Amino acid sequence: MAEPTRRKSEDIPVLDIENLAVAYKVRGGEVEAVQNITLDIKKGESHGIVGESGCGKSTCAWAIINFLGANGYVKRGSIKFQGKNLVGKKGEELRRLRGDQIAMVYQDPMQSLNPSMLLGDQLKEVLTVHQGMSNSQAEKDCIRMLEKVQMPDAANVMRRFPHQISGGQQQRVVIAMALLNNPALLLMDEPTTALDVTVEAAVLDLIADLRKEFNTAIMYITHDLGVVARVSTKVGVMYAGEMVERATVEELFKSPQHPYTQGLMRCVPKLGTDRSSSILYPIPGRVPPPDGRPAGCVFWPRCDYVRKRCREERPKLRSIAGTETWVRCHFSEDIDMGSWEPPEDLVVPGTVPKKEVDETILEVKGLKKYYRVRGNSLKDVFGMGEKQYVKAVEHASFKVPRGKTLGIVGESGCGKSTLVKTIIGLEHATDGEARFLGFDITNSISARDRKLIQELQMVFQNPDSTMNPSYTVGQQIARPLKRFNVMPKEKITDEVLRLLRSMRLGEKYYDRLPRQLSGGEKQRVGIARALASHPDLILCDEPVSALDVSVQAAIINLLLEIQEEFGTTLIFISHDLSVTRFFSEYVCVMYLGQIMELGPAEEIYAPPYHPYTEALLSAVPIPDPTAKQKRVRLQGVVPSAIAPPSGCRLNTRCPRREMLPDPDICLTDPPWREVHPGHHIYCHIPLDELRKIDPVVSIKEVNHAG
Amino acid sequence: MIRFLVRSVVSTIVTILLVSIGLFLLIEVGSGDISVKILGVFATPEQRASYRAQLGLDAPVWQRYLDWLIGNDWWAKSRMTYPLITLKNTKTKETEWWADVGGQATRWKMEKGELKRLLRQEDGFSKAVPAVSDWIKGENSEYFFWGVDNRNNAVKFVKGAGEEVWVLTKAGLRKQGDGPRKYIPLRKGLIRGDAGMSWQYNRPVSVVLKPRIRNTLILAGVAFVVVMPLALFFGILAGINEGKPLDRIVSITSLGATATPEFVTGIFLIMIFGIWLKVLPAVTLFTSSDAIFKNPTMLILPVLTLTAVELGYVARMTRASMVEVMDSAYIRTAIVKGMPYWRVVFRHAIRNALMAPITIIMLHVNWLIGGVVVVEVIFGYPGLGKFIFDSAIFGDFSAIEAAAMVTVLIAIITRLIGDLAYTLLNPRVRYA
Amino acid sequence: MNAEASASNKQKREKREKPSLWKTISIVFDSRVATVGVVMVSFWLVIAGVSLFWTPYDPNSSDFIQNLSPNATNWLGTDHMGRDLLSRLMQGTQVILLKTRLPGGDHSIPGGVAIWGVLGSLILGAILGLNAGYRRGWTDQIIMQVLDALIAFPQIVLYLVVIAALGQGDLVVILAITITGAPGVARLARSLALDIQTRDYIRAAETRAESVWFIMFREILPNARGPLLVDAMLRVGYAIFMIGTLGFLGIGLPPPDPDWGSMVNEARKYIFVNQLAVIWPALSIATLVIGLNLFADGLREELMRYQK
Amino acid sequence: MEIIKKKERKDPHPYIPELKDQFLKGKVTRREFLRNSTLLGLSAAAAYAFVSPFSATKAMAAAMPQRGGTWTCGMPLQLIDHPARLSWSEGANVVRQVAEYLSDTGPDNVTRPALCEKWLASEDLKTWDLHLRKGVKFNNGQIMTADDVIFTMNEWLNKDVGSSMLGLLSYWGGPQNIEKVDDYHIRLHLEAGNIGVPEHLWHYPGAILPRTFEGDFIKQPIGTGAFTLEEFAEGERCVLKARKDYWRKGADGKPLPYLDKIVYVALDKDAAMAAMQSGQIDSVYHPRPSDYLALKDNPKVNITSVASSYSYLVRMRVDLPPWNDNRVRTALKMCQDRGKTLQLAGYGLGALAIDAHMSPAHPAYCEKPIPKYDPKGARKLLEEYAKEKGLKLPLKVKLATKNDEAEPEIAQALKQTALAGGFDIKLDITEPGGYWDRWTEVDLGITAWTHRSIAVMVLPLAYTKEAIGAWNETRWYDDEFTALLNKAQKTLDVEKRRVLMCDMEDIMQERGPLAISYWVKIFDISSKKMHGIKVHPTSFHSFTYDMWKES
Repeated sequence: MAEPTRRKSEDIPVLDIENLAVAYKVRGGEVEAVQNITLDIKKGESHGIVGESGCGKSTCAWAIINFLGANGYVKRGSIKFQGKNLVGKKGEELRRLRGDQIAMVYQDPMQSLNPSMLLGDQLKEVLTVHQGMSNSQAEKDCIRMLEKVQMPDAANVMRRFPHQISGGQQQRVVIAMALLNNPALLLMDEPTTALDVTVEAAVLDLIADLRKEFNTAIMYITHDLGVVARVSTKVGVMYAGEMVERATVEELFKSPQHPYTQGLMRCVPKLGTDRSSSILYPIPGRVPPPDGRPAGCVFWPRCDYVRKRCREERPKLRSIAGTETWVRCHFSEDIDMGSWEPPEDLVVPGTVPKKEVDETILEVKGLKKYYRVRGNSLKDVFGMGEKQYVKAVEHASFKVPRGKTLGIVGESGCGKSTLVKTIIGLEHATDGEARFLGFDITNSISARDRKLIQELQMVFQNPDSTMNPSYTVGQQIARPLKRFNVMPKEKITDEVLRLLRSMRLGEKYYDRLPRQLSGGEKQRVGIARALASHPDLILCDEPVSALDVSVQAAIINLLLEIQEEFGTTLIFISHDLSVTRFFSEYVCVMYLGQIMELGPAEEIYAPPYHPYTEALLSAVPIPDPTAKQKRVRLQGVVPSAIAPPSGCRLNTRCPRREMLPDPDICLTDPPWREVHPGHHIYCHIPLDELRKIDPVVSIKEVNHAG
Repeated sequence: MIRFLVRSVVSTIVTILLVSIGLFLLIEVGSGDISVKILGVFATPEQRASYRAQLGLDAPVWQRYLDWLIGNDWWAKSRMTYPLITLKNTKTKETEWWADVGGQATRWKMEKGELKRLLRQEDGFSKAVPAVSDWIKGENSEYFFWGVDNRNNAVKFVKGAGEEVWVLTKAGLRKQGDGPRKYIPLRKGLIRGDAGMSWQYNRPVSVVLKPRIRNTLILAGVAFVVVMPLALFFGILAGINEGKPLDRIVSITSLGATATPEFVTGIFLIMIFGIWLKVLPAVTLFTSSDAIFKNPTMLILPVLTLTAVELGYVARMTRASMVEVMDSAYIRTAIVKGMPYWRVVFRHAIRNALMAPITIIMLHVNWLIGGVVVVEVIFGYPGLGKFIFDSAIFGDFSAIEAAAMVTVLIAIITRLIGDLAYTLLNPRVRYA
Repeated sequence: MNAEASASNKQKREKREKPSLWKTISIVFDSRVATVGVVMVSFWLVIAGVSLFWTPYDPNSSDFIQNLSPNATNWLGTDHMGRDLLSRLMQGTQVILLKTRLPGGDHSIPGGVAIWGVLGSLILGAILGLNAGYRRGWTDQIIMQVLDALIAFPQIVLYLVVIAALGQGDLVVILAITITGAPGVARLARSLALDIQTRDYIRAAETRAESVWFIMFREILPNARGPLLVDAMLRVGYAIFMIGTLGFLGIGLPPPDPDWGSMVNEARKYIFVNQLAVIWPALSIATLVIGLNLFADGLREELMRYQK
Repeated sequence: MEIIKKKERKDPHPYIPELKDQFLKGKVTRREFLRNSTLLGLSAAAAYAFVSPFSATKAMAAAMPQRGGTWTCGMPLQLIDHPARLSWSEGANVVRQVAEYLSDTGPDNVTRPALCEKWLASEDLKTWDLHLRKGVKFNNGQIMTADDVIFTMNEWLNKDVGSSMLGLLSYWGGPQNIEKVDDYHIRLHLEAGNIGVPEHLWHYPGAILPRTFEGDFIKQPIGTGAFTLEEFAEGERCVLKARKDYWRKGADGKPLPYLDKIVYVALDKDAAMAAMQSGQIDSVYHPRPSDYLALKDNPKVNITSVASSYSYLVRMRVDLPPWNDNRVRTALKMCQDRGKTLQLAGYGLGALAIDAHMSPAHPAYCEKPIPKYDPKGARKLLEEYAKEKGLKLPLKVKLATKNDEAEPEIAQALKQTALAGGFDIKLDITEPGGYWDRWTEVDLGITAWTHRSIAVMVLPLAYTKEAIGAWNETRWYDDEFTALLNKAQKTLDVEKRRVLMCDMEDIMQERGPLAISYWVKIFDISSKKMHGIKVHPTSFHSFTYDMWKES
C-alpha cells in the first residue's frame, strides 16, 4: 500500500535531524543511547524508522520533543523543526510546540489516555489550551475530528472514559487528539503494535488516508518490516543506536545495502512461503547494549563480511552514488545480497518434506469450553441472577497427525489459547471429546496419568515469564526430568547438558539465572524444558511473537529441527499468519471461539477463503512495498464472548455477508463445507461463490532469499 | 457500581460478625476462667461456681455469644410470669430491668425463705411486700418462680430452697442465703446498644462509653480534618518535585515524624507549649463533660501530636502515588500534548494520584485510633482510647469488648467510605 | 511486547550483568539514603551484640547518684534510680532484637521479640496470602474476609485485647505482633501471588502437574521473596515502634530487663527533672525505625531495578 | 446524766487533771497532751489555751477570705458505692465533701468535734456519750438525728456491708451496744475500753449517712457536708457544688463554704503534673517525690509537707509458703537496705522505719534502732530453710505491686538488695487497678497503707483474727500481740502505752508479716492562690469547707 514518494523539493524539511546523539546519565557515567542520527522529513512524507528493540528508535522521537526524562539530554547534533533548532528549547516555547505543531501517538493507547478523565475533556483541552478555543466550539471540532478518524458514535464517545471503548477505538482517539491542531509533524511510536492484525490494518489505512488529507509529515517508528513497507515513503534502519541505512521504501526492500538490513530481510517469512520452499536465516549474535558497543562498525561482530577496517573505523553514513540511499558501511558496494551464502556453522533445518504418517495423535471432536462469569446486576451479587458464561471455545473439532504441525491462527480473544489450555489440561472441557494417543483428555491435568502428562508439554509466549527467575537454567530443565522420573537421578545433569547443547546453548548456561539470558536464550531454555520429558506433542503458544525478528528466525529453525529429529507433533498458536504459514502443515483459523476454516496450510492461504480468513490475509502487513493486497476490512468491534452472535459468530462483521441472497441465514449455524478432504470452511456462502474471489495477495517478485 | 457497593456492604457485615466472634472468643475463652481474674486465685471452686452462675458464665459459649450480641431478654421472657420491661434510672442513666405486674414495676427477692415483691416507688427506690401468691407449682411438686432480682437478672427462686450464694463485695466474697437457683443476667445485646456491665465502673458499659465515643470522635475527627489536607498537600508537593530539595525535606521530615513515637512527641509538646511557653493548655482537662467545646484550645496539643505521626505516613503514601502517576504514560501524553505544567498536575495527575492513597488513608483511620490511645493516655483525654486502655489494664471484659467493637466499627465504616470515595474517584469502578 | 517505549529514561546497564551478592550489597551503598539506613541499623545491631558481653555498668543496679547529667563516668547520665543510662540503653536492644524470654523461667531463645513477631506474621501471612492469591475463588474470598476482619482492628486495640485476654509477656507480644502483622503480609503475598501466578513458568509447572504446595512455595514464593523481605524490614520497624508504645503504656515487655519503651515510661515521672532519660530511648527508637525505613526503601529500589 | 453534768463543770474526763499535771511536769509532750486531752473530750480551744495560754487569742492576721471560685484538683477517681465500704482515701475525699464525720482529726493530731458537738468518756473508757450537733440538715432537707447516726453505725457493724470499720470497732462488741439516749444523744457501751473512739469515728469509711440510705452513694449522695454532688464519673471527673445552708459559718458570718465549686479531675499523675505546671489545676492529690523535685523551685506553687505514718509495706502472706516460715520472712526483712531504698524511691524524703506498722509519727511510738542491711544473715536463714525443704537458692519469689507511686522503685531496690540474701525476686508490676483487685490475695506484695494517727487504730485493722476477710492482707495474727494490743487500746497513760508498744514492735519485727523501709513524708502541692489548705498526713481533703481562692 505504499505511496509513491511525492517530492516537494521547494519545501524545507519539516524535520531535519543532523548527527544527533542522545545520552543518558547513569550511575558511574553516561550512555549514548543514540548516536549519529541524520534524517529529514518533508511535508507529506512518512518516514519509517525500523529496527529491533533497544536500538534507540523511540529515543529519537523523545529527543525531538525534548522529553528525555531527568537524566537524558541531547549530547550532539541538531534537531531543526521547520528550520528552527529545537535542541535546548525549554519551558513555554517548547510547550507551545508540543501538541500543537508536533504531536505524538504512542504504542499503548490504554496507557496513554488518562483513565479518570472523560475522553471529551482530554480531547478538548488540546484545542482550548493551544488555541484558546471556547469549550463548545472545541466540542464540535473534536466530534468532527473523531468522525474523521472513523469513530462510530463520535458524540457519545466524548462522554466516555477510556476503559469504556475498545483498544482500536482508543488508538483512534489518540490519533484524533494528535491531529486536532493540524500539526506539521506527527511522531508515531509503534502505534499499532498492541493491536490485533485486522484492527492494525484499519488503523494503518486511516493513517495513510489522513496523511493524504492533512499533508502532515510523519515519523513512523516500528519494529515490523511489514508495517514499515505499508506506511512509509522513506525508511531509516536503526541498529544499536545508529542509523545504518536510509532509503526510499522501494529501494530499501528491493536492494538493501547494509548487511544488517539484508540480514533482517532473510529473517522474515514472507506470506505464502513455507518451510519446504524457503529457509529463514537468523542473524547470529545479539544486539550489543548501549555501553557495550564495539569499536569500529557497530555491526561487525555479527556481520558476515567483516574485514579489518570494520573493526577499527566507524563508518560514516554516506550516500550511494546514483540513488537516494544512504548507508553506514565501508563496503556496501562490494556486497551482493544475491550471492550470500549462509555461514558454515549456521545449522538450518532441512527442507525435505517428511514422509507421510497416517497415525492421528490428537483428535478433538465438538470440544466446548465455557467459563462461568458473574453478572453485574444486583441479583447476581446474591447469586440469584441468571448464570452467564464466556463461550470461549465452541464445537472445536480437528485431528492432528503424528509428526505434523497444526497452526492455529486468530486474533486475541478467539479462543486459541483456551483451546490449547483445555487440551493440555489446565482447564477441563465443558463438553465434547478429546483424545490424545487414544486416551480421554477432557479432564483436567490433576486427574491424568503422569505418563500422559509427560507426553504433552508446552512452550510459552513470553520469554520474560517463561522461566522462573529464582532458579538456574539447569535446575529448571532438570525439574521435569525429576518430576517424571525420566531417568536415574545421577544422569540428570548429563541429560540437561545434552539438552542445552541441542538448544545451541553452551554448557556454561547451566548455572545461569534467567535474568542473565536474552529473550531468545530464555525461549530456548523453555523449549528444552518442554522437551526434557520427551513429549509426543508440544503445544507452542506464540513462542516467537515476543521476539525480535532475527531471534525469531532462530527459534523457528530450532523448533523445526526438533520436530525433524524427534518426530514431535506440534500445535503452533500464532496471530502472525506468515509465521504460521511458514511453520505449519495444517492451519486452523479461529474467530470468537469458533473454528472458521481448517485445512492444509497452502489451501488456507489460497481461495476459496472463508470471509474471515480473507480479511485476516488482507490485513497482514507484508514486508514488500510492491506486494498488492486487497482491502477487505471487518466492520465494528469483536462482540462479547458472553453473548456471542448466534449462528455464524462473524455475522455481525462479515464483509461477504451480502453475497448471500438472504443474509439472515447467517443467524443460523453454518454448514461445514468441505473443499477437499481435510479442508473445511464454516460458512453459509456456497463454495462456488467463494471460489470466485480473487487471491488477496499478489507478490510480483520472488524474494531474494527465497 | 451498585454491585460493588452491595458487595462492600455484605462484606462489611460479614467482617463485623467475624470480628465479633473472634473478639468474643479471644476475650471470653482465651482469657480462661474470668472468675479467677475477678475473685483471685485463692477463691474456692464453690465460690467460683456460684459467682460464674451469677454472671451467666455457666452457659455454653455459643449461647453466651448470642446473649452478648443480640441479648437474652427475648428468650428469658418466655419463662417469666410477668412481662419484662426496662426503665431508665434518671440519675445514673442506667437501664434497669423490671417486671410489669399490672402497671407496677416489680422485682423480687427471697428473705428468710419467703418470696417478696419489691415495688418500685416514684423516687426510684423500692418497697418490699410479701408475694407468697407468686409461687408456681412445678412438675415435681416444687414451687418455683421466675422473677427479676435487683441486680438485673432473671432468676428462678425455688420455694423453701434458698440457695447459698457467694456475692462479691468490695471487701471480698460474702456468703448469702436465700439465693435463686438459676440466673439469666438480662441484657439487650450489643446490637441493641447494651454492652453489659462494666466491672470496673459497676455501671452499664454503654452509659460510660457514650461520652467517651463522642470525645474520641471529636479528637480523631479534628485530627483527620487537619492531617489529611496537609498530608495530601505535602505528599503531592513532594511527589511532583521528586528528587529535588523540597522533596528531600518533606520526605525526611515526614519519615522523622513517623518514626518518632506519639508518646515522645506528646510529652515534649506538653513540655514546650504547655509548661515552658504556657501558650496552650498542657492537658485536656474535662472539668465538665462539654469542656472541649468551652475551651477548644485544649485540643491543639493532642491533635498536633496525632498530626505529627499520621501526617508523615499519609504524606509518604501520597508522594509515592504521585511519583508513580507522574511517571505514567498518560501524564507523558498530557505533557507531550503541550499542557501547561499546573494543568497537568491538577487536571491529570492529582485525581489519579489520590485514588491509591484514598483507600489506604481510610484504612489509616485504624492507625489514627491506635495513636488516639496513646495520645489520650498522655493528655488525660477521657476518650475511647483511654477507656480501652483502662479496661484492658483492669481486665474489664465487657467494656473492652464493646469498646473494641466500636473501634472496629469506626474502622470498617471509614473503610466503606474509603471504598465509596474510591468508586467515585475511579470511573473504571464507577462504570463497571 | 516491545519494551522499548519504557526505555526512554531508564536505560539499565545492570540488566545483563551478573549480580553477585556483593554487588547487590554494594548497590545499596550506591544510594546515599540506603547507606544511611544500613549504617543506622548496623549501629544498633553492633550495640546489641556488644551488650550481650559487655555494658559499661550493670544496667539494673543502682550504683550512682540519681538523675545525673551526662558526665565522664556515665556518658549518657543516670536515670531516676541511679542506673547508668548507656548500659540500660544498650541492653534495651536485646529484648527487641536478640533474645526472647520464655515464660516462667530464666530461659531465653535467640532472636528478639520484634524479629520473632515479624517472622511469625511473615510465615502466617505468606501461607494465607499464597493460598488466597494462587488458589483464588472461594479460598481467596474466605481468607480475605478473615483478614479484613483482622485488619479492621486498630493495631493497638488488638494488642490491648490480646494482652487483656492473655496477660503480659514476651510471647504474648510476639503473638500480638504476629496477629497484627499477618493480614498486611498476607495482602502483599496475595497480590504478589496473583501477579506471579499469571506467569508462564507457573503454567509450565501446572503442565507438569506439580502439587499446589510445590507451586506456591517453590515456584511463587522465591519470586515474592524480595518485596516480602522489604516489607518485613519495615514491619520490624513498626514492631519496635509498637513495643516502645506498649512499654510506654506500661504493658509491654515485662521487667526487669529494660526495653526502650518502658525506659521512657519510667523516666516520664522525672521528665521535669531529667529530660535526657526520656530523650535517649526515644531517640533510639526513632533512629532504629528510620534506619530500617531507609534501608527498606533502598532495598526496594534495588529489587525493583532487577524485577523490571 | 447527773454525773456527766457534774463532770462537765470541771473537766470532761477524770484523767484530764493528771494529764495536765504530766504536761506541766514535762512528762508528756505538748503534742501528746493536745491529742489525748481532746480525745477525752476537752475542747480543742481549751486544750490549746492550756498549753499556750498567751497565744490562744492570736487572731488570724491573714486577709479576709474571698467567696467564690472553683478549686480544681487532680485526683484519681474510682468506683464509689457504699461509703462504709470505702477502701481508698480518694473516694473518701469525694464522700467527705458531701457527707461528714462525727469527729475531725486535724493535721495537728488533735481531734475536734464535728457532727458530734462533744463527747464524754467514762473513767474506764467503756462508756462514751456522744452528743450530736443540733440543727444539722442533710442536703435533702432532712434533719440529722441520732437515728441517722445509729443507722450508719449499724451499717459499719453489718457483716454484709463489708466495712473496714467492723475490724476497727471490734471492741464495740456489736450494734446492740449502741444506745439511743435521745434524738441527739447516743451512748456507746463498749466491750473493752478504748481511748481512740473519737479518732475511730473519723476513720474514712465512717461518714454519717441518712437512715434512708440504700447502699449506693452515687445514686443517693445525701449527707450533711458543705457540698453537693453534681456529677460523678469514675475515671473522669467529680463536680461538687457549694451548699447554701451548710451549718458552719464563715468569717463573714455567712454559711460556708467560700468556694463555689470543687472539681476533681481524674488525671493520671503525669498528666496532673503537666496540668499543675501549666496552671490548669490548683492542686495535685498526693504528689510523688518526683513531683516534689520537679516543683520545689516553682514560684507559683506552695509546697507544704508533714511527716506521716504512710508507707509502702512489703507484706507477706503468712498462710502461704514460703512466707509461712518466719525464717524466710526475717530473711527478706534483713535484705532491706533502708537507706538506699529511701534514697531511690523517696529521694531521702521520709523517715527510716523498722519492720513494724508503728511510726514515729504515732504517739507512744517506742524508739528502736533501725536494722542494718544484712544479706549474709538473710542468706544463712534461707539456706537453713532451703535445706529443710530441699529447695535450691536463690529462692524464687514473685513480688506483686502497682505501678503507682514509689512502689516500682521499692520493688526494684528490694530485688537488687535481696539478690545477695538469696532471693531471686520476679517483679509483677501492674497498673494500680490490677493490683487493688488482688491486694489481699497475692502472697508477696507491696501495699501502700495510708496514714493513721495512732498505732492502735491501724493495728486492729490489719493484724487481728477478726480482720481476716477484710483488711488483714497478710493473715497474720498473734495471740501475744493481740493481748498487748487490747491492753494498749485501753491504756490512757502514754508512757505505759509506750512500754506496751515496745513489746508489740518487737513482736512484729521478730515474727511479723511486714518489711518496711521508710515512712513517707506527705506533701501538698497547690497553687499559691489557694488558701486554707492544711496538708494532712492522710491526704484527706477535710479543709474544704473553709478554704478559699484568691481571684
